[in-house]
Amino acid sequence: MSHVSIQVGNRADVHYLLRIADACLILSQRLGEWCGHAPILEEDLALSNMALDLVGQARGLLTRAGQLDGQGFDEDQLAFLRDERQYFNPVLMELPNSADGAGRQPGDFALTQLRNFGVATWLQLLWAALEESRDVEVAAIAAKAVKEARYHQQHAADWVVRLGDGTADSSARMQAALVVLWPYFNELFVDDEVSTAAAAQGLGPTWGDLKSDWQAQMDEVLADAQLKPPKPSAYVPAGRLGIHSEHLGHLLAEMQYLQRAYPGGKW
Amino acid sequence: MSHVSIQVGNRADVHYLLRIADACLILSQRLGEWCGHAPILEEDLALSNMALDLVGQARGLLTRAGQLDGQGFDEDQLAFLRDERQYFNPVLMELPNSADGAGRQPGDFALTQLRNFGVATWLQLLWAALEESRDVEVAAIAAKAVKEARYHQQHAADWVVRLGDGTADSSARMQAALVVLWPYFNELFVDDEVSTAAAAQGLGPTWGDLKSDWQAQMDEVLADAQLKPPKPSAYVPAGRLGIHSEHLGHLLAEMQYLQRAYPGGKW
Amino acid sequence: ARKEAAFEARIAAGDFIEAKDWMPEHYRKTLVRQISQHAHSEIVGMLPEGNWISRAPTLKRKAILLAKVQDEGGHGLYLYAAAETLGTSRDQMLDALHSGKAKYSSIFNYPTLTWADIGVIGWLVDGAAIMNQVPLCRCSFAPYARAMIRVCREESFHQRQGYESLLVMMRDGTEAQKAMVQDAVNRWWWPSLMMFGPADKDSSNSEQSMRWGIKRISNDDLRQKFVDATIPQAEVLGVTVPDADLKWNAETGQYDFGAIDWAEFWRVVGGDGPCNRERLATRVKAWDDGAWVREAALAHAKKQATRAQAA
Amino acid sequence: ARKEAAFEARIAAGDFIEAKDWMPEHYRKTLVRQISQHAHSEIVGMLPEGNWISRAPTLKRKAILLAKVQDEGGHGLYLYAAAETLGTSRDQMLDALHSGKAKYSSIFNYPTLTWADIGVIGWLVDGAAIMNQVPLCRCSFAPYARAMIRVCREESFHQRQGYESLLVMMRDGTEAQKAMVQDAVNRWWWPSLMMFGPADKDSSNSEQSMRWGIKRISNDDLRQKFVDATIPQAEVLGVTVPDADLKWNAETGQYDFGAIDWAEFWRVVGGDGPCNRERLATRVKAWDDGAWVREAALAHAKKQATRAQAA
Repeated sequence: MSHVSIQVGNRADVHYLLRIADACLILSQRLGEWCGHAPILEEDLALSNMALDLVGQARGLLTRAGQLDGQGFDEDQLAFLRDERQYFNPVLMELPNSADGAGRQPGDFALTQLRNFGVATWLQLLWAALEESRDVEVAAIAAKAVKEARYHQQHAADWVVRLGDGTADSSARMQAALVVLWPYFNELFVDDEVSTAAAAQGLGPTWGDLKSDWQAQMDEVLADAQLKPPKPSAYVPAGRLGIHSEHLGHLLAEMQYLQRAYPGGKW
Repeated sequence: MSHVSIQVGNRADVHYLLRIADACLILSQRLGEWCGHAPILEEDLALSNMALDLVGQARGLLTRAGQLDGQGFDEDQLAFLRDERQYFNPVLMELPNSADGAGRQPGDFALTQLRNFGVATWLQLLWAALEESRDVEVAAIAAKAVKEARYHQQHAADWVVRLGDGTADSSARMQAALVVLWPYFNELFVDDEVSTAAAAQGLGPTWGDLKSDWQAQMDEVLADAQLKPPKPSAYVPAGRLGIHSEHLGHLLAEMQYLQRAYPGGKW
Repeated sequence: ARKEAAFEARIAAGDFIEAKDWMPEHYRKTLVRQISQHAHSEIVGMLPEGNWISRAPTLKRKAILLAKVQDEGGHGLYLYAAAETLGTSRDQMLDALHSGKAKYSSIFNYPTLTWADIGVIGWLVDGAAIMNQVPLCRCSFAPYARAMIRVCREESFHQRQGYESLLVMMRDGTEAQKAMVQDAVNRWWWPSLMMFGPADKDSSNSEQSMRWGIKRISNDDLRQKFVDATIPQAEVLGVTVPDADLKWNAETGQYDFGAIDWAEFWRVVGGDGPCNRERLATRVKAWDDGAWVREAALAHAKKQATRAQAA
Repeated sequence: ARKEAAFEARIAAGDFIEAKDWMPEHYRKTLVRQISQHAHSEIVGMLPEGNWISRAPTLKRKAILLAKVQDEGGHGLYLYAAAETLGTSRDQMLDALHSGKAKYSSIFNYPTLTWADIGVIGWLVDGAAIMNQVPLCRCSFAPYARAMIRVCREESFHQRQGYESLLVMMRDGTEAQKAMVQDAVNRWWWPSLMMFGPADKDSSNSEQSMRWGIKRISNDDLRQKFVDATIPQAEVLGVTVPDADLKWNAETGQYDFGAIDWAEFWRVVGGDGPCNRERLATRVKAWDDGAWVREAALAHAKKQATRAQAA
């Protein structure tokens, strides 16, 4: 495998799939940071397990995106050899595990679980819709992934409720995490030509299609957790256009290091 | 500039100089992390300034080491294209700015100043000795650097005393930092064939030559700071042999990223 | 009122006001607001650049960046000092920053995504800052004017360094590097134009400031000057700016340029930019986490004073 | 004493002891110490491997590593559960770990410096662990024996995966990769041999444990078995082990090998290894930083219980 940076083409279906694949990949990277640092051993397991499921989902979609892109890129080239501006995950996924951006480990468990809940709720709806994709490979990936996402959603929901309706301290931490993450959720549902084209060709739903169900499930759990949704924010991140936060570059420097430093390596 | 990893040869003089150059380079990298995160603006300036001085010292020595190595490596190839096991700084320099290894920013100011004091005391003695080096290039670098190191030492000593003899809290933090760093200071003074060869050829002092002066200056400031030297530790790190802590790899992944990701780039 | 008239006369005569001189309360407040905002911008501005210190691609570029960020901290220091001559304290000013009452330049609410951003910030952002600041060297309040003379000299140096680093990449770099530079220009161009503030017709504070000699040239005039100075530099560099409406107007001898997205401007100024929350949170965290250090320094100084008295 | 005699008779007859059965206090204590130490090793062992999750070189390797580390956490879970059948609690055991009273395997006080370390840990460290643990599948205490059967099955899988990843690098990799593998073997070889514990003549706990059927094979015998099994694998791989004295002994049908640096062994066991302080500090920090989470979970469970009662 060469080590030189690659660039994907402009096909809407490729970008649509990469937006999902990168969401899984980058969140997986963040969750892996918890390994060995969680508040209880069961969560070391659960967070690693979720990271593992997300890597699996990313692999399937990256492979499929590479096929559609037609330049012969495999999952690893796509995962490790793009430049930052060619990653298309929503910014939400790349935010550090703690709100103030400081501290790789252990991070803020409240923010981690709340993000997991928001993302798993979104992915669970998305995978369910993708099961109907005209692209049979995507549909097959979705059929497996939807079960994983349901489990992730349930697990994270339990924590959101437990912490939101736990002690005064835990509730305050959850509410603070909600304020931090709220504007980043915006990005999940913003449509553009990529998602409308995908919908038109039967590849998958528009992002906007998932919004009302997501909102309903979110509202229900936040209510159970006694958390108040903050006021809407006018900030809409543009990670799906490759415009990220300052955090992604640091994450990629680590993630890509071996591929970059050992050109031609076999692993 | 090519992007493939390089390896220096086995000349003792090259290794001797790289051990010093890498010490400056890696500590500079750590100090740069404080920029914008210090407890007072004056320290944002002071820590950046010290980082800058250390980069300058590293550049001079890397260039000289590259000449002696004779493979045509320049300062940037040596700084950015070696693999981890080819960096020869004492482990002390690569430790994160906070004792528990977590949290890039802002880090532990007590540990940062105590390390700065220990290192500047060592460098100030080392540069003074290197002014007498038979290698005129090294002597010239040392003549400039010794003034910088004296200033760094004084500045850090002021903080060690201020914090050690400040509040009960600051004193406890300094004492905790001292316990953490103590075993890592060991490595500064361990001789082997590299340093004895350097001394024999008049390149510079053995590491052990500097120990008693270092200890005396350290003891004096620790006494002023009302800090108690911990019991000696039997652990002797071996960073100078390229055996590092788990922290250096992460630091290098960031530091080398652009050189690795943009092969052939001109900067 | 007699004092006020005398003051106005001095201003009208082009006199400089010193800190010890009498001045109207509103003049004082306007200056404190502007100087502290400027100081805050310098220290918040250390963050987007500081983000690349660990990843600078060569040791020379790392040294230049460290020196630059240090200069910015230095600007912060003497701007705070200039504001202090007006009877406020650095702690009060920082308090206003941390509580969200005081502003800093909105440009720093954009992220630095690639190394080319560092060069482009030097070229465009420092370039726009200089354009704004050069007239301040003739500001009616002398301590501010003196500080600005030093700031402008250093900023010009930074601007040239930023431009030079881009030139190296565009002339001698790889295709990937050139693309990186163009991408950075695309992202920073419009925010740089916004640095001159709202259009003159929407600028509330400008008129009084002009009359008092705090501000010497209007926002729109400065913006036009900036565009006219910068486009030829872009051409030398071999980059384009992301404005389809940009063209040379032979009649006016200036560049016409497209409409600024004022909705974005007000959104980011209002708190909903990409990095607003994080920049402030970072500064607050640095301050809060450093409280024990400041307390210890004070405690030690007191102990020393007591010992000196006892001796 | 009659109970003790009956117990000894059961052990002698090769019977398995269940948690509900009577057992001598010293037998119970020995098992709690050994099983909890084993559990602690699993969770501390997640750290050196976890260190490479973010940098795994391919997605497949990342997935394998995540799965492996997760398995180790799982081993920790059911080993803690096995120890709990002996009347201790997980919190008590963790307390002993965090306060430094309980030990964990000293091998995890060495750092993982390169990616090849991950493969070598799978091959040598898991290999040595399996050699130690297979006899424990016949341990006289049944819950521990059952746990070890599952642990050994998964460890064998990890060992093969580790070896396979090294094989790929040695067969198909670049020179730089091959050098990385050899370097990792050089660093992990001796610490792996130390995993079998002190030489039999210096092993204080062994004799009683052998008699009770907790331990079935001596340290030195296990170490020899490990060397004999591993050297042929090294040859297939194309790496050497850093032991000038290693050679095949046709007479004994075993490999003779060089002297172990017991001073290093005792130094690292005694706390002065490269990572001792950090490993423990990391675990303590994770536990302390997570206190609020555990408290919240408890508080929520109580609220739920109260509500259920009220309903």
